[in-house]
Amino acid sequence: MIPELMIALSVGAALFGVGLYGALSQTNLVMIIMGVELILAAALLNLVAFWRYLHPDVTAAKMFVLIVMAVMAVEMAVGFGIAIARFRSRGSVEMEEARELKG
Amino acid sequence: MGRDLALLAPELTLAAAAMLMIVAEMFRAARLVLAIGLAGLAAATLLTLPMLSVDATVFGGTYRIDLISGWAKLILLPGTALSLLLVRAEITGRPREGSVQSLVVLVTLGALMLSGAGDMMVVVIGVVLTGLGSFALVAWPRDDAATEAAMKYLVFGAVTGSVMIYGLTFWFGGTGSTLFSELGQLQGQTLVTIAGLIAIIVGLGYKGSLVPFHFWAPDAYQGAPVSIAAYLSVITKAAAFFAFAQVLRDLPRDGGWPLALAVIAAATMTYGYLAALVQTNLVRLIAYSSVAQSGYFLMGVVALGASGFAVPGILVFAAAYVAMNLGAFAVVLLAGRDLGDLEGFGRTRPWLGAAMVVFLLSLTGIPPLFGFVGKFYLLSAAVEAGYLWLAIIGVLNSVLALGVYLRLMVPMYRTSSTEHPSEVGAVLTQGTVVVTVLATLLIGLAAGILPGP
Amino acid sequence: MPLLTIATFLPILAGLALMALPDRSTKKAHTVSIAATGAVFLITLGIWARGIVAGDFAQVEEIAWIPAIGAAYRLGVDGLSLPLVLLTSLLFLLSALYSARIGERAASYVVLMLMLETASLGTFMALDGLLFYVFFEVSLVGMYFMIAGWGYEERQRAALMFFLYTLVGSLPLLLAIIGLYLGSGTFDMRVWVEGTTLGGLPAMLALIAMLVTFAVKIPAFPVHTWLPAAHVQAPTAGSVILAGVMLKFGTYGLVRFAYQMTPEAFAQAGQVILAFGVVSALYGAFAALAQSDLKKMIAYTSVNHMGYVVMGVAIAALATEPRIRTIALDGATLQMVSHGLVTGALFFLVGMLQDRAHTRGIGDFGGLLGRVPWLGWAFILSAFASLGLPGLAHFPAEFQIFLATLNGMPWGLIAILAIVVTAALYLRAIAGVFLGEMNDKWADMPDLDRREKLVVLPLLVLTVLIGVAPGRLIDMIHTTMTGLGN
Amino acid sequence: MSELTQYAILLGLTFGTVGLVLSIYALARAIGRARAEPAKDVPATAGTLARDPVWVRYHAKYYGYALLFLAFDMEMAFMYPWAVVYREEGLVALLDMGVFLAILFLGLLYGWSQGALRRQ
Amino acid sequence: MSIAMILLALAVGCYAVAVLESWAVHGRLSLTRPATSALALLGREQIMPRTPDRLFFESGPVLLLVAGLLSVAVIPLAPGLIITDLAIGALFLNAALAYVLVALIMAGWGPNGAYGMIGGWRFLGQFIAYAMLIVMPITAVAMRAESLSTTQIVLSQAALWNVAYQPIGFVLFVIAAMGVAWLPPIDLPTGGGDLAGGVEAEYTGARLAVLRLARLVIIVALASATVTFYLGGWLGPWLPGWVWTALKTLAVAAGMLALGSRLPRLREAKYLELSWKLGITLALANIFLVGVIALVVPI
Repeated sequence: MIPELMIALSVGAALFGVGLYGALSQTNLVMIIMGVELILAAALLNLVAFWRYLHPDVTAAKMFVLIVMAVMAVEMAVGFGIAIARFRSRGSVEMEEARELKG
Repeated sequence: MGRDLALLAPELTLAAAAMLMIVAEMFRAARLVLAIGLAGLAAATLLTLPMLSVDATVFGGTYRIDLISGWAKLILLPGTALSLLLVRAEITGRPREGSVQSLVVLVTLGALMLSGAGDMMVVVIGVVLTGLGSFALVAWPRDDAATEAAMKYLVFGAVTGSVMIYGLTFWFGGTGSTLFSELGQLQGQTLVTIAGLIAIIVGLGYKGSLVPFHFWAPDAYQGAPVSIAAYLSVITKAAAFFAFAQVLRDLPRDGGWPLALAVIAAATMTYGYLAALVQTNLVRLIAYSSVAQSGYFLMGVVALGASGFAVPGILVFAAAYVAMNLGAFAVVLLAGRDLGDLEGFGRTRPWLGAAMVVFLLSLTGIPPLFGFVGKFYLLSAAVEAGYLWLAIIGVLNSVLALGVYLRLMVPMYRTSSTEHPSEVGAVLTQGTVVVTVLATLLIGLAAGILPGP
Repeated sequence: MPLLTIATFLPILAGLALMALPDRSTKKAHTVSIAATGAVFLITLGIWARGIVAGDFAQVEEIAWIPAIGAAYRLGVDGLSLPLVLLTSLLFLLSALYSARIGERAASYVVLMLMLETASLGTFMALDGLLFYVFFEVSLVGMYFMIAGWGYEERQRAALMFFLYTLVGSLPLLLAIIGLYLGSGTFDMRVWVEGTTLGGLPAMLALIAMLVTFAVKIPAFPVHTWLPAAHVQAPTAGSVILAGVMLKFGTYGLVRFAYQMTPEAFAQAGQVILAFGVVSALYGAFAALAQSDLKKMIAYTSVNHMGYVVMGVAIAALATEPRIRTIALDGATLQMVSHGLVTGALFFLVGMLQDRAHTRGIGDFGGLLGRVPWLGWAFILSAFASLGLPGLAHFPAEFQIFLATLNGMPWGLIAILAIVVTAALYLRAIAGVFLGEMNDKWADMPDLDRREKLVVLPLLVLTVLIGVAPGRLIDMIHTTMTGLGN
Repeated sequence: MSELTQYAILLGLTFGTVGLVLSIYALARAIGRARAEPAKDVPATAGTLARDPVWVRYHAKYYGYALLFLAFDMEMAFMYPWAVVYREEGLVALLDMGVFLAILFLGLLYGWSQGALRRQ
Repeated sequence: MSIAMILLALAVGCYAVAVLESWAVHGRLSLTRPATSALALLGREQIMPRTPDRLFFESGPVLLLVAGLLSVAVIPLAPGLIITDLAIGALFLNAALAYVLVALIMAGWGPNGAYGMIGGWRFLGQFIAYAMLIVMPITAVAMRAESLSTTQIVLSQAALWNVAYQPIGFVLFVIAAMGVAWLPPIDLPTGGGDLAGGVEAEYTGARLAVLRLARLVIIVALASATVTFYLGGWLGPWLPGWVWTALKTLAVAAGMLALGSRLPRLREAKYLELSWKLGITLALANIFLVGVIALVVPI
């Protein structure tokens, strides 16, 4: 196995771990979205690493990267849109306070 | 290029319709928005009909025009049209009605992408397109419940979606291609296979509300307007299973994934019905019941590649599910969101009550209703794939299902003083009920028109 | 002329027509009901007249339905199903006549009734596995709503119990059907009854699934507990249909599916099945003895009579000699018909009694024979038939079953004890209700009117006829059973 | 110059900048130190001290724009590669991007019509 | 070698811009003024506001300076006279400039003072207004050059400068550049009179000096970027390339400064509205026009 690839993948895995932990442990919507962005960053790193070290001729990887970036952006946009709506109706974007719906 | 565009005619039509709807919404012409949407859906459906027997790919194999995507269109487009009517009935004249309508159509576009996906990127786009649109739809009323529902829905969606993307990168690493048709190359790379598979299960499982990724579903359905809940519960969910079919049918069956999915399927059905048994909110109850229905869908997924019934099973059950669940939600729209609202409903509104009974029996899987045909296909698929135990669990869960649905049926025929006044937009809702009830009753009998193994 | 199809779908079409009518008055509803069931009865007589053939199904009607999976609309009759078809159409006609005084939501009642008739006829005549299952389940839904809507005091609970039990029971059949289908690639029951579709473990699993389903439906001990509740709470016509027709789904299925489609597995499990039959027969009899409610008592005797049928089929599977098999199967089939007629009559009579007295307790009556002789003598005749008196309907059937048992599995004869118990309980009931000191409360109880006589008499006549001269019927049954015996 | 060297130079530039700043600070410190006097460190708030930290909510009245901005900014990720190969691809590229931009622009118009471009 | 020359040129440029700015503000041309005020700033005492966010407070100015220097790094002074000739130079410039926003928000947030914070947030609004107008015109430029390398972009203008080829883009870019460097009339974060200095309000002494220096670097970077993208970079007759670049850069800087001092300050909402409703539309039209021209004319 190519050592550089392993390093990149390890960094990616670390980013993923941090992101997932953040997304699962944070209670603030904005912080959760930040965790999600970290996970996506890990995905980006993986993609680029695989492309660079294993499949340098595959252009699809670059397109995938662009698409993932777009996903990051729109997810953030909609996330903040909803955060604002929530803020206006409730004054807080804490998940802990979201307990109205249950059964 | 020209051929690709011709094959994509339904999708392009729908996209154009969605754009026009947005334009019309700019002029606050809600009726026009609805008209354009319905016309676009109808046109797209008609354009699909001659393409049912096509088996091709476009754009370098990234998008498939095949049996699954063809039938997906036939199922999802009319389902969306009915949803539009329900939306219209529920929120006529409220602010941004047209925006909701346009979003519904856009989400359906995403659902179509999911059902035709031949490439990881298309799946990602499909998941995001359906997801983001859905969040906005749920948040539309902007009150406490809706924003809470949207927030939960979003958090789950964002986390699962990104985990899915991360996992998919490993499949890319393993095959050197983003195409699903190349997944056969994963033969032997167990670790890579599993990584991507977990990702797919997480991402699409969330969309299809499989246990344990279902937590958002009851909350989102409850917080959203009923018509939106109805829409989300059928269209995005069906699309998730079409996507499952597209992705996993090329994956070698040796990774042990059928077994893992089978376990999830069993857990999903059982948990869904058990949770539904204790609900008192009608929307939540149906939400949990639709979680359980996801488990049945998954039986088809489990059998992919091992049984000729798998793909037709998913398609047929999806068609049935769209009809009966939409119908049930339409009745809820007329009856009320609480279980108590059904008290005596069958006596004061006999026809609607009878329709509800039909939907519920169909959801249970009583022949000759449509739901039975779907379940039959799925059970056959599971048995043929060697998952007899799963089929048995599926059958046993029909019993739980009956318990759940009888909780709705029995009070409907109790005498009570609850008033059931007809509401605004009742005509459209009733129209939807009529269409769905006819589909539930008749298509089951005319199952010959459906795809077979 | 596709008589089978016409007979099957005429009732439901009549029902739909009734729903479409602008004026759905009680009178019109019952007119439609009687006319439709009457027409169906005549048509089934026509089917009878056309006759059946040995060793195969006759009058087969087939249209493609779901060609993709080899399911088709297939109907046909043979010596097993034709008697049951005739019984069905007759009982429905009589029920329609009897029900003509029901005023509460009559149109809905009639529609349900007609739907049930379609489902019942379809179940007996279907030659396609999927179609069979469809009719089988539809009957369930129809009966649920009939009990829940027009039953007595605890109808909701009874209906629910009935529904849950039989639905749970019927689901294994679905798996068995799937197994048979996957084994043969078609839903054609004519292929399945060759008995070679499945073998080994799959066959045994399928058999167990089918036995669960049919045991619930028959009902055999220990899954019979829905039956007393459902029978007691159902409206009279419902009880008649339930006992007379729908219990036969179980025994019919036992022969058609379990016995014919998985013969080897059935033979292997024969002893167990026989044991269940014997226990059911005995249990039914003793449980009936313990009842003070007339309707419940008759319901339990159904368990007893159906136990004999199970015994007959089990003996047929166990017996080595073709002759004994044929006798056992003939007896079992005849028992189904006889039970339909006799129990039908008994339920009608109890219903009539209840209409007059609004009670069903044996202890509440006394000495009624003098007051209502028609009712009394009709009941006594039916009761004697039910306990198996020679010269009445049950005798030839039970005689053949016991004869076969004697030759095949003599230990099964302990079931004869049940006959004694049955005799005792009927005599007790007759003594309690019709003999002895008259209760003044019923001093002005009217006797049967013309409509009621019209309902009961045909059954009594047939009871006697089958008891005295069962030849024609047995010949018909025999035509097919000889083939099955080999 | 290889790519890696180029980025190494940029990194060096960054560190150099930081070093420059630090040396400026050192110089300033060499010249003289601040005398500790009370109330000198009050932030510029017309003399009155805020009770809480000022890091509280600031009403971002432009969030409607911000959401649109995200969409448009993302679009640029697609446009740069496209721009580079534009002349090679010719008319098809123009049409492709035309459709893309038309949809994007539609989004802008929609946001406009819904009041996203209004002072909130 | 070239790095040192460019940094030297940058230093000179910064000083020149500082002179120009003081001329634009005070109306008197004085060559020594920037030097004296720099010395004065260094000599003045540094006050740390109470309860600051220390990390943000300290790193804001540094980051701003880094952002400015990194953007300069991809600007060619003459053929070969460039710090790093990246293949994606224009994109890198964009990326570097994005940190201006981050730096200013940090600087505004850090001191825990109301004016600074409002200044920082205002700049976020301003950023949303100008950001698209930086990148979209650059896209059009890249379309013509078929490259994102700044050297290639200059070379592509040999036949005709982009200012003539895509004048709309030029105007938009200059306006946006003024936004990036918060030059009047869009100097919202510092806001002259109404915010008591905005993000600069709490900075004193050497820190303020760094902050001001960084801004000068950014002005130079943007002016030279304008020159590179639209005014043919080093291209010009008779004189050596680097002289042309320097002259053009100073001219553009002077123009931007002069323009600003003549106009009333723009409210953030107005700026946003203008740039989204008018600016984006024009930028898209610009891209489309350039696309059509590029298809028709092979230059």
